[in-house]
Amino acid sequence: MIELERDRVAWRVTLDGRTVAVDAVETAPNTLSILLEGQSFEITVTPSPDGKLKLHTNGQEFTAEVIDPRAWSGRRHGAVEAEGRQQILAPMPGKIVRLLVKEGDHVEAGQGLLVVEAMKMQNEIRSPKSGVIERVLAKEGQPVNAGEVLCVVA
Amino acid sequence: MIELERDRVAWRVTLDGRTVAVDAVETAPNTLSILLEGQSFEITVTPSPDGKLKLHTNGQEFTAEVIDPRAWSGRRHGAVEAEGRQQILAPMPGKIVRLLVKEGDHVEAGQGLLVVEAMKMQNEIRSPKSGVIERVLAKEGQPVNAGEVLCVVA
Amino acid sequence: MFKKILIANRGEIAVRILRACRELGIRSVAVFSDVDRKSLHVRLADEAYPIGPAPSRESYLCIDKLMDVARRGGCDAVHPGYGFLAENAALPRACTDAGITFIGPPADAMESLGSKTAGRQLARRADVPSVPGTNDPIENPAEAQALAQRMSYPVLLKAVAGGGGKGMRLVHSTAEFESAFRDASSEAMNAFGDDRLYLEKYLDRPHHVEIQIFADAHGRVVSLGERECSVQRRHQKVIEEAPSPIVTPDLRKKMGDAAVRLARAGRYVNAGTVEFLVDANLNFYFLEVNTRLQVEHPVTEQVTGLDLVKLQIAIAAGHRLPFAWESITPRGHAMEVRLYAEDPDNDFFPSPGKILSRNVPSGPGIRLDDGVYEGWTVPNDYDPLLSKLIAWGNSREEAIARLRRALEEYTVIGIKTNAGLFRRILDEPDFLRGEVHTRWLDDLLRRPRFASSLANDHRPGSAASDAAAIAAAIWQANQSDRQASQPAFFADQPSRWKLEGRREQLDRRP
Amino acid sequence: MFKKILIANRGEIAVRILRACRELGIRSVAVFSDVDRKSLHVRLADEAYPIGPAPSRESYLCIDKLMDVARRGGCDAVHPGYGFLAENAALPRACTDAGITFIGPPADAMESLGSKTAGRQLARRADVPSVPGTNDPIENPAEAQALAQRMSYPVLLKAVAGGGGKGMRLVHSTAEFESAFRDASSEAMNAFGDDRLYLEKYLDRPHHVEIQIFADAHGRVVSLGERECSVQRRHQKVIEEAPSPIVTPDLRKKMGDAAVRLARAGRYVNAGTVEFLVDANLNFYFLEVNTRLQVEHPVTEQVTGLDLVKLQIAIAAGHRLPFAWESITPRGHAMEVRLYAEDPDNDFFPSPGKILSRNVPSGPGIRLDDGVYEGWTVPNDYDPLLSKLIAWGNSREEAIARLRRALEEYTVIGIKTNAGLFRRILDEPDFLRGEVHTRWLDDLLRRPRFASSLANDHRPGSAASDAAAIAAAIWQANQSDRQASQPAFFADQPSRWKLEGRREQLDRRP
Repeated sequence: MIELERDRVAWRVTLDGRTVAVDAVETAPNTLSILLEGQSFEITVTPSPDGKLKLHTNGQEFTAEVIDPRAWSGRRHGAVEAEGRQQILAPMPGKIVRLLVKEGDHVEAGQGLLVVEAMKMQNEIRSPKSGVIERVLAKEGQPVNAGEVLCVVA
Repeated sequence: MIELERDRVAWRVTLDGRTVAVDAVETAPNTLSILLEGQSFEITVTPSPDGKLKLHTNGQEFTAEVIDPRAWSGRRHGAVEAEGRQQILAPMPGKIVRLLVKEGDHVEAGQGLLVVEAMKMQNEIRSPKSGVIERVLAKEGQPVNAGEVLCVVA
Repeated sequence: MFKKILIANRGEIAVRILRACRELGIRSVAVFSDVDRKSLHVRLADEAYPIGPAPSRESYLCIDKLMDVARRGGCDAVHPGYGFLAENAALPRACTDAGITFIGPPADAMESLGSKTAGRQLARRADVPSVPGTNDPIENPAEAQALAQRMSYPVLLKAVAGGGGKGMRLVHSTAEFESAFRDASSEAMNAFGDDRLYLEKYLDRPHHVEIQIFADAHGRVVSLGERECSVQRRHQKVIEEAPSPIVTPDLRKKMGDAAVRLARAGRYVNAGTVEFLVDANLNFYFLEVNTRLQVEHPVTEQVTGLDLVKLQIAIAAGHRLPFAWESITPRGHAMEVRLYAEDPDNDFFPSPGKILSRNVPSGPGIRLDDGVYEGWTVPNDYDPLLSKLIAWGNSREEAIARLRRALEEYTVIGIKTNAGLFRRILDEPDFLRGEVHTRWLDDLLRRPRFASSLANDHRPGSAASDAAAIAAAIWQANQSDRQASQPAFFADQPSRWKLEGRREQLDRRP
Repeated sequence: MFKKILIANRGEIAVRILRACRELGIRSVAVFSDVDRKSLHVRLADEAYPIGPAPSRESYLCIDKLMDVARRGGCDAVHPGYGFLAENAALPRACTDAGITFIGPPADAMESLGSKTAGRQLARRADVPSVPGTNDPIENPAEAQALAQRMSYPVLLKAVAGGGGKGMRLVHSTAEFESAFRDASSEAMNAFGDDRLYLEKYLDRPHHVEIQIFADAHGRVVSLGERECSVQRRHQKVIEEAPSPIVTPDLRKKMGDAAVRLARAGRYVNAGTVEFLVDANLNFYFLEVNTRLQVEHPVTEQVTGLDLVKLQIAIAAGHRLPFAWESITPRGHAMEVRLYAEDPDNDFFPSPGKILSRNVPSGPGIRLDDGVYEGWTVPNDYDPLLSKLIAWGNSREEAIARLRRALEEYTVIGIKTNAGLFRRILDEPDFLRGEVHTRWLDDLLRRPRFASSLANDHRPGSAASDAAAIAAAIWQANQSDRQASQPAFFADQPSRWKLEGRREQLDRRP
């Protein structure tokens, strides 16, 4: 699991829960220079028709698939906030592995609400707005179907 | 004097009145491959702040200034035609060296009307529309000022 | 010396030849088909003329069109490169008719040495050993069995009408001979309607070693040493080197002498290559003569210091080979890889397309014979050779280290290439020991990738794999930002967000 | 051997060193200032760490920061490259303190050979001739006149406090001496408030010739032959070659022996260069020692086949120089030009900026030691050396022909370079004859461009000039179309229009 966070100039990256120092710059189209805790990698990215990415570095080739959790919550947070009462829906079939909030909690936009596991990957579902948790319908360990309401932020 | 004419894919070029076979393609930004009667030139073009162009080919450097006569007639012909009665004005101070039409002639859009010499360069002034030459005010050998009416196409 | 040379070719070899012309002060005339107007050889030549549509039989193979350009352009010589018309005797004949010099052997020598059967006959006369066997069909199986005994097993029984391995049997001993003969003939009959067989000595894991010869028009013939070209994919050379790791000074002299004898026997003039198979006991067997410049000529250039294209031009102009060249001693070691636009995930099928961006290696010991450039679209119509990458080193080890280093620096965006194949080969212990044979690479490619030795940092979970995963996530995030074109996500104000990548899905490819 | 080497430099030399590391299987650690994050050396290194802001005194010259990176990264050696800290004895001392090997001479040898005055003293002891003269001020003009007589005219009178030619007089004969002395002293007094003069032998049009030496830690010192570096712009080398066109085998041996004696006297270890001036009579005079790898080391590499950076690393690791190296014979001829981001129209003032696109030369005999790439922005903060282009040939003529050919292929869009200067130099008859001296290029640049010999196709009205004019007109037309974004002017339908260019205004530039 890789989590990215961008501040003014750099990326902060969490790799399997461990924060790592990453300095990434684009040196040519589809070419990134990555300094990962000092180690320098020149990585070229080639998108495949199937949506996967081919990655070359120093003569090695890797294939990766990136699943963007922003697509799950239906919007990109950090931009304008959603308005009004928001139902949080399960973006795909999976299992609730962790609840991060309880009813009555105050949450900020972008704050994690719960973690869904799907296709062996854990994905955090975050709040589309700041507000109060009106209701939590999901339970830890519970399987969910796509579109099922997990909680409500008001 | 260089005149260019573009048909569907290629340029037709007149060099001091002689038509030359030119095959020009862009191989990179600001880089042209020119086949001039078979001779191959790879030419890089660097615009200067003063509007002149620096040209490099095979280690030789040239400087050129291109004056676009389309700017003179106030519009680009070959696109939509101008409508209504058109006064043809002298685009800059110079001398009328040749009249190509006389009153009553029918002209096509883009057809040459007269030739003005300025800064030792001869520039053909062309008709912005098809129509009839209503009046010719310019005379061969006559100096003209910028903005002076040379002829009228109706 | 010539004033203007027509280069009847395209791609990297046309570029190679026009560079030699320019260095000699000779004007170069390129030709191009409709899809090659923007090719590198057209950009770099002194003159260039169109010769028709993309299919080579309507352009690069049209002798009439070429001779027309040569005449119109006032060329006094024609260089054919390799491929296309390089070994077609009609081109030197057309040149002779037009009073233009052909840079290559005379038409007669091309025919007498260039054809496989004529070459073998000449080899026999010149006392150059060929792979032993009966080139004529076997009339009498018992006689053939006796011959097999004399040649010593293993031997190959091959269908006269054959191909693709049908009607072919490897025979290890005299006891197997009769039944193998029966099986092979009936298989040949079924496959081709012709049950005739012939016999050939089976060479177990032979090396492909070739001798570069040069002959001037005044009777002087020299050998410039050998090239090892055993790394082949389906009989197509992919890595070549000089000198060969298996050739001893004694063998070098013997093979060089044999090649020179053969060239003399064929009244050969200009550059040629005599190809041999060499077995584990260092016996060598004549295979064929290539009556032209080889793709792999740069490795000989790097170790001898000679410019073979300039030599070809000088000889065609009637110059004598200087005496000193016989005493040329190779220095160090050179190795070439052929970079192709090929898809390694799809059985190396040609993969043309637009080169969006690339980094080419440079620095000490690195030579790139380039035929392409960034922004160019590799056309669908020809051999997809992009460039040849050649490394020179003081030793074979240094040449390999430099080649590996250069391959790490080489990146291309937009098309697929076979560069990864070379990185894999250069890690193989067999290759590093020089213990390869003409079927070695085909065998290697049948083995699963993970069985081969890997440096630690190739494994999933390594830093390289982490970096690749991170790059994928960042690339995707940047991409999404660009597509969304939401300025809020650009760097103007801190924007916190997360993107999760499935690192489990990150697997390493060959 | 070392496991990890810190490269305390940037640009092409950092790339050169990390390539050697990679070929040796040693990890390379780069450092970078804030403006160098995207530099080629950072992209290609195994590891890279930031060391502060752009000004080099806050980054590349900070020994503390470098040693900190070396320690943090677990480096066991430091390579300084050239420039920056390469000849600062504080760096080897800091390395010793940190228990890290410095790849270069010991601090003491650096000081005793590296300083001009200490080097001259050592040279005197080692019986190596320096430019004759009085390094101490002249007390007695009559005595000085007698000395001038002994040194033989012409001599130079120079102000002790001087600089910029003030208080300097060239004296051709004893008759001129007295008045010259008077004039020079009064000029010196006016200019510097100090009328003291000293005397130096005037070398008329001397060649700059330098000897590459290598010394191991076991007492072995060898010469790898000379480099000719007389083509200088304001004392800055711009073209270097090996061997020197004026050095005879006898002179080579004498100069090599002198350089080795000097290195021994200074207890020198690792790579060093002993610089000499050579006069028309092939007398040579010691100038100074450069206690580091030179910018121009590739020309020695190309003719000897040795990798000097790998040799430096091996010697630093305590390896012995193999005996065989003393008998190394150079092969062919190599020539290097230093490609700078400079504006030739503005007195070669540095001209940094973004490299929008470029074509780099390749092919036989061409080596590019590259420090930049397309898309990169050359920063304002450092020496604007982009790349070194090196050509090798069997003869000096071939090396020049290849260099000229490579320079024709080299194009850069976005920044100005000094490439045209080399094209001009390579056309100069003096240069082609090897008859250049240290002031030759400065003289040449004072001469008007049109006075020099030109090939016919350089002249206005030539095909090249026509093609350039046509390109200008077409470029402008395309540009106008793009700016207007009027689809009617694109190729979809034939659009007739004309564009006139003032060909009279087309003039050729240097």
